[in-house]
Amino acid sequence: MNPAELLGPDLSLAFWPIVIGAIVNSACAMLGCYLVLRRMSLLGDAISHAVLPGIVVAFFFAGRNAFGWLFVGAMVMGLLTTFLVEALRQWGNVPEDSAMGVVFTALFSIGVILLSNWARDVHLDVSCVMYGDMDVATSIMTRGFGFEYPRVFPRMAAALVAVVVFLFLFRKELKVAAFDPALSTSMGFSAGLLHYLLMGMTAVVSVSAFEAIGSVLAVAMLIVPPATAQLLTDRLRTMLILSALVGSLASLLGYMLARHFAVNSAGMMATVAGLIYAAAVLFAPRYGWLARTQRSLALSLRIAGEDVLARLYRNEEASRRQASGSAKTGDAPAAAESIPVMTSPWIHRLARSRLLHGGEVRPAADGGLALTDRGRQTAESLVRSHRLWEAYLVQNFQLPLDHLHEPAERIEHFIGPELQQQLAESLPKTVVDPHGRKIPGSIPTDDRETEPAP
Amino acid sequence: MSTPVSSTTQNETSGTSRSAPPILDIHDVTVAYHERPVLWDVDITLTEPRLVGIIGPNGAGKSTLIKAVLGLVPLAGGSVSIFGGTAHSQRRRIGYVPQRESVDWDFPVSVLDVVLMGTYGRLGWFRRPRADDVAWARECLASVGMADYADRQIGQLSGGQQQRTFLARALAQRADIYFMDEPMAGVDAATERVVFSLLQSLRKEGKTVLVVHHDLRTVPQYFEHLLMLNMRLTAAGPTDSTFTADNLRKTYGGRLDVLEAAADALRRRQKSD
Amino acid sequence: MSPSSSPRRPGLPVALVLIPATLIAASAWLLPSIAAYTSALVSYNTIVVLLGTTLLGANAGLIGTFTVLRGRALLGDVLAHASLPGLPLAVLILGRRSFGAMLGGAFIAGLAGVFLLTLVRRWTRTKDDAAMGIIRSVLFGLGVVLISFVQTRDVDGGKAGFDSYILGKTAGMLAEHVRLIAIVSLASLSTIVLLYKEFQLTSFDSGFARVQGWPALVLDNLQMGLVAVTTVVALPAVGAVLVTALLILPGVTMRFWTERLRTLLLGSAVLGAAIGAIGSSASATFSLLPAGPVIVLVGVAFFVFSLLLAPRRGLIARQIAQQKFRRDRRRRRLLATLYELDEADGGENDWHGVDRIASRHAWSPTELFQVVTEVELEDLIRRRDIDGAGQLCRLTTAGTEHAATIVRGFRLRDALLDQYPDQAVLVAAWEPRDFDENLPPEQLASLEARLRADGRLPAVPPRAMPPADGLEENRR
Amino acid sequence: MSPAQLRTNRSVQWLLISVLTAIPSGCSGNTDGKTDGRSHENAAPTVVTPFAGKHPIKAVCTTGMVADMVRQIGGEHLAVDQIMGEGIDPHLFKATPDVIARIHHADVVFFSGLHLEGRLNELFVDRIDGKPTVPLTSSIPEARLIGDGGGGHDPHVWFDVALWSETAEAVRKFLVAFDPPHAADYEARAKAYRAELASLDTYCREQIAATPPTARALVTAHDAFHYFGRAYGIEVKAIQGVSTETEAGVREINQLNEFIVQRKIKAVFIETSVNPGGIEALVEGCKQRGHEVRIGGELYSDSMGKAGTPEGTYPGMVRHNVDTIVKALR
Repeated sequence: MNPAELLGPDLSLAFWPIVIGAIVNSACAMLGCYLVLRRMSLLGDAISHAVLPGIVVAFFFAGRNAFGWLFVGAMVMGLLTTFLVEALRQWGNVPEDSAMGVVFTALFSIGVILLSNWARDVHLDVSCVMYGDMDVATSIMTRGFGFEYPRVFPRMAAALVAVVVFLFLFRKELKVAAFDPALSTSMGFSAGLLHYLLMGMTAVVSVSAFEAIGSVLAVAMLIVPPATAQLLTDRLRTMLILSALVGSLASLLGYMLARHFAVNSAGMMATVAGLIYAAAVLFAPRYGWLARTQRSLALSLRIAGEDVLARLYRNEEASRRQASGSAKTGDAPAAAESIPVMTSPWIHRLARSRLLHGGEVRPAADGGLALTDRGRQTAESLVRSHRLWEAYLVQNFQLPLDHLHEPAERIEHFIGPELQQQLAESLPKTVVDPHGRKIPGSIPTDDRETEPAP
Repeated sequence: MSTPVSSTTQNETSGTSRSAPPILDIHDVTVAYHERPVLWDVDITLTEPRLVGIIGPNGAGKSTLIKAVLGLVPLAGGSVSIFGGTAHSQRRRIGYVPQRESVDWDFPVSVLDVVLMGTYGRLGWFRRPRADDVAWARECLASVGMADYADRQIGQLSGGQQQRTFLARALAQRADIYFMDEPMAGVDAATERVVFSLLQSLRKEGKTVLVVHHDLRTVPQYFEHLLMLNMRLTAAGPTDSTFTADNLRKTYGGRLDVLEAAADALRRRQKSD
Repeated sequence: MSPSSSPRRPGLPVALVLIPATLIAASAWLLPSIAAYTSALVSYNTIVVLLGTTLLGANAGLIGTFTVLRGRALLGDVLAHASLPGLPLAVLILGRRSFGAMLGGAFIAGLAGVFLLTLVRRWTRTKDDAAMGIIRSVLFGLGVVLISFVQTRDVDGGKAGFDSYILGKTAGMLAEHVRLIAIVSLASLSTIVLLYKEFQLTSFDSGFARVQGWPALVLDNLQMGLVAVTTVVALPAVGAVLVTALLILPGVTMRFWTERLRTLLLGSAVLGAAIGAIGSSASATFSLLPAGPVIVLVGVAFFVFSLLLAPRRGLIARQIAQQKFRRDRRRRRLLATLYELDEADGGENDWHGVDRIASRHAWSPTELFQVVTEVELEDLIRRRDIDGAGQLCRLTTAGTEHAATIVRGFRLRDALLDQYPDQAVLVAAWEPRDFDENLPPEQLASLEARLRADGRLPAVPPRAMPPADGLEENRR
Repeated sequence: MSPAQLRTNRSVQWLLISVLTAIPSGCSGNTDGKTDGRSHENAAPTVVTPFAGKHPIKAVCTTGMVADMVRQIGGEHLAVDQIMGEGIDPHLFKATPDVIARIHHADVVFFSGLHLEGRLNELFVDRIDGKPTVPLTSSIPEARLIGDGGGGHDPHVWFDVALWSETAEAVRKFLVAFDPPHAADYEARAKAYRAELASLDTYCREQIAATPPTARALVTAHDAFHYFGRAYGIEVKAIQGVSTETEAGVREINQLNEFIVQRKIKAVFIETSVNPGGIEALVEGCKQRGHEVRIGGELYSDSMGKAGTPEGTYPGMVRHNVDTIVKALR
């Protein structure tokens, strides 16, 4: 029984490529996190070239179909590459990327020379012997334990399990070694050994991935998902999980698109991974470009709206004072200038419509706007913050009067209820702001979420 | 919360007419890295050549301020003008001493090559430094006591010597205003003395020098004007009136170790005058 | 290593480099006549390959130096893979397979790679090597997709084997390839000669460069553009692996030999040319030696040789320097201990047990034997075997003087550190006679006065200044 | 991390490594568990269950040569679906999901065999879903194959027309067993097609014989024409080996130049689906030595011409190759 059949005739063919793709992609993606963090992202690329001599030698000693030996030959070369790169880096203090370049070009050249000498008449096409193709590899089926599955499935599953176990077992040490090798050595275990283990694991997994999904996709999976995850999070643990998810998503989407456009699925998965990375660059919640612009837009909208409310409140206050005959001119009309984020006319129109919609203002008789009760409450708390801050400035910084308004105007948007509380406590007896205007006493139950003071 | 403070005391401005543009005018500068505000509404105006110390706790944005003024870091808000123009338009008159860690000291260049880089700004495209540029570079090297290290690869220098090389490079720029990012961090006493005497001579030649400094003990002795920074300008003005315990507390918050250092600096100053 | 910067007549170095280069490049056009002239000695193909690989080696060595220094050594390999989608695209657009169109496609894809790389570097927090990795693998994946797409379309002139089609084999190099490489070499050489100081500054300290008003990003892109041009032009001639190798090997190898950027650039160009020439002639003389890989291995041979044997930066040189430093320290320790033992016994030289000294400093027997024989050869001590196990040794008069200066140096340093603790960094590496040269006179006098007061100042006759210790050169 | 913990970790580390290395070498491309009684890798299926599905039989063929053979013998009873189109090199063929689907849904797969189709070969040989797969080269006695000094056989059998007509036997035998009702048709069509190939073989032999003996040499970029040389008595030289990874030395190019100039060979040849790989360099090299040699034309090596054109069929392709060679070398 082939589990794929459960999906019905046309989807059954899609089951195994996606599953195996997801498995191998996540194994490579998780290992790739450490490579990217240690600035050795191109190691996968180096290994994909360096395995040639291993294959040629294994081919001539073990013959064509002793496939296991070709795999061992390739893996030996992978391990040799990581060892040589590390040796050059430590003893020859050659920078990492140059060391990788020297090592893999040298090994590849040795491979070509051997191939050109021994294999002139032999039909050994390395690109198809070693670098499997996703579509083909996942459809070579075998039967075991009562149901059919692709021959590469057990090996790839084992590779994934090994990676997960390895990363889990050494998560502390790997984390420290990745970020601060000196510290890890001082803590009693040698970063060197761990580094070799990690590189060895990378060599083994990438070589087995070459055979299953081809070097094109394997190398991509060692770099692109980790880089994408790095954009989305700062914590290593989430980075590993996200990286595996991106790898699996690339497998799913990539295969579907490849089926639709009848193109090579390994190549499409790599391309899709690239698109996911681009999407992360644009839409990442914190560092994404879109998120940043969206957030500053929202900020300026809120500030513009609050300025309108404050002005309306002051106008009401002024008219009330005129009625009671004690007009005071000190409080200059609030300048429309708000925090230098995005200040433009359409912001104000937008802000005004939001206020109308939010029920904080209502159209007044003379075509302007007037505060609703809720609006008045917000405005009152705003003006209270403003005046408390001005009082605080005077008390602590002995600033001349004309220096008070502008900074307070800016700060008022960011003073939440608790800060207002603290300000009030630090100015116990003041009820009137430096300009002699009454500080609105009541502390409204403000629904504005607390704004972090700058 | 900006407190625009003009470094000139009230009577001075009335004396000179305000025709010449201020040497340095930082207006409402705000810098934010990934939504974390690093500098908030900083206002600084320098109209007279001054030896200015920029102090404040770690992460206060001291070197960010310099980088923002020089245009190396994007401003989230506000504006900067040097001698009335932008940093780029006045680039010939600006000297810069970056932090030592910002450079790969294994790079294959000699000490003289590094100092010569200071003259590149005036040379313009394609033209190579000429004999008189080399002579000027050697002169700058001599003024920092590094004359006989000219041909040594920079990787073989000690921390202090590397710092002096950067200093000589800034001198080679023949600038009118210098921005120095912790020139005296982690250097030996001899180098610190050389740097200080250099600052003095620059000041005598009527140049303005802004120095990010971390060692509070030497602040009163080194600088005549202070900018105290902690994400916002907590205090600014002549050292005598600004370097007060109250301002320090406001700038450094309650951290004891820093206050101790400041306290003994104050005691030493009271003893000397 | 290089002579101190000679008075700089701007014209000379430019002429020195440009004229021979133009001659070599011009020879690409004179190929037919050169071949005719030398066809008796060497076949035409050998000359083509020889000239092509020499020019490519020089050019790749030259611009490769900057990519190695900037930590982008694998840029060549990245751009070679990134140019793959250009091939099927060109064939799709053109409708048939034409070599020129594919080269154009590869070039545009390569430049697109450089552009994307700059975009990623500027707008994201992804580091350089990961950014290059992404560009390489995503564009290569796209290339494979397009190839498998073209396979199903009916395009005449064959559709498969794209990736092998653009990756030329060095032995099959054509005069046309050599001319292309010559043009690119001349262009990149003159760019680097003209913009030498700009590239030097932006590579070393891009912050400072931007403050001086230089468009650091533009210069950076220009550098990467040169690599893209060289890679794409060389791909059909020699293939991706040889280009990558020639971009890295000369720069990395020369770095072992020089500390100057100018010598490094010139050396890399010359070494690159030499690697190309030697490799291709080897492939021409010995049988079954593919040209490309042989050139790479010749380059690697140079690299390994320099890695081991280069003076100062080479592995062996550094080991020797370390050994020498340790030996000198032991030598000084021995003399100082003997002097202090004499001082304790009231000042005249008498015999002291060698093993006691060794145990005091925890030296192994071999270390002890080595330092004692060395010092004895310098006629600074006398040795006498006593019938039981063990030996005695005694300072000679010359030995005493020499030891006095060493001990004086130690004690001055200790005194200095007591008074000025923060001087430690500078003083730690000073030799005994540095104190006399570098310390301000009044400071030296006060230290000596303090030592004389508690009777620990060794009497040092003025003329007996010890020979400069060998470690002058790399004193940190 | 106390040292004790370190030791346990270390032992776990070695356990991990050994597990990982053991897995791959365990299972290699084995052929046990096959249902169709295949003796060795390149053998034809001996146990064939007669076709019960709806005619025409859906037959997937890999290269153009295979498809042409199967069309000729199968006639209208088979719907032939050729997955490697014109101009595609079987070694560098990039599979796609729909190719895999076509293979999966086909009733029978005919492929060339001897590893010409790379990894697809493994897919056909190791099928476990009961669908028959027929390697055409299975009916050629091993003695007549070139190669296997240890590196496997040279799969380019179709250059020797007589040898390639042997593969008709494999197709006929299978179809007769697989679709007994139309056995007579298949027998007749096979006999007719083999006759046509026989006359084609003599035609090639005569044409090549007509070329001047000294200049009778075929110089190409890739070493794929051994069977052609052996069958029709023409010397075969190539710049680099069969696989695209191999690379020639400059000395080999010079030796080939020497060979062409001395033997006064008038033309060298490039292949449709593969990189010219130094052939142009040979032409330039000889020109310098005063011997005018030109590129005699494009030979079809691993793939055939565009469908519908004479070169789109196997006889057309062979005739094109022979005519190009003879015209250029005369």
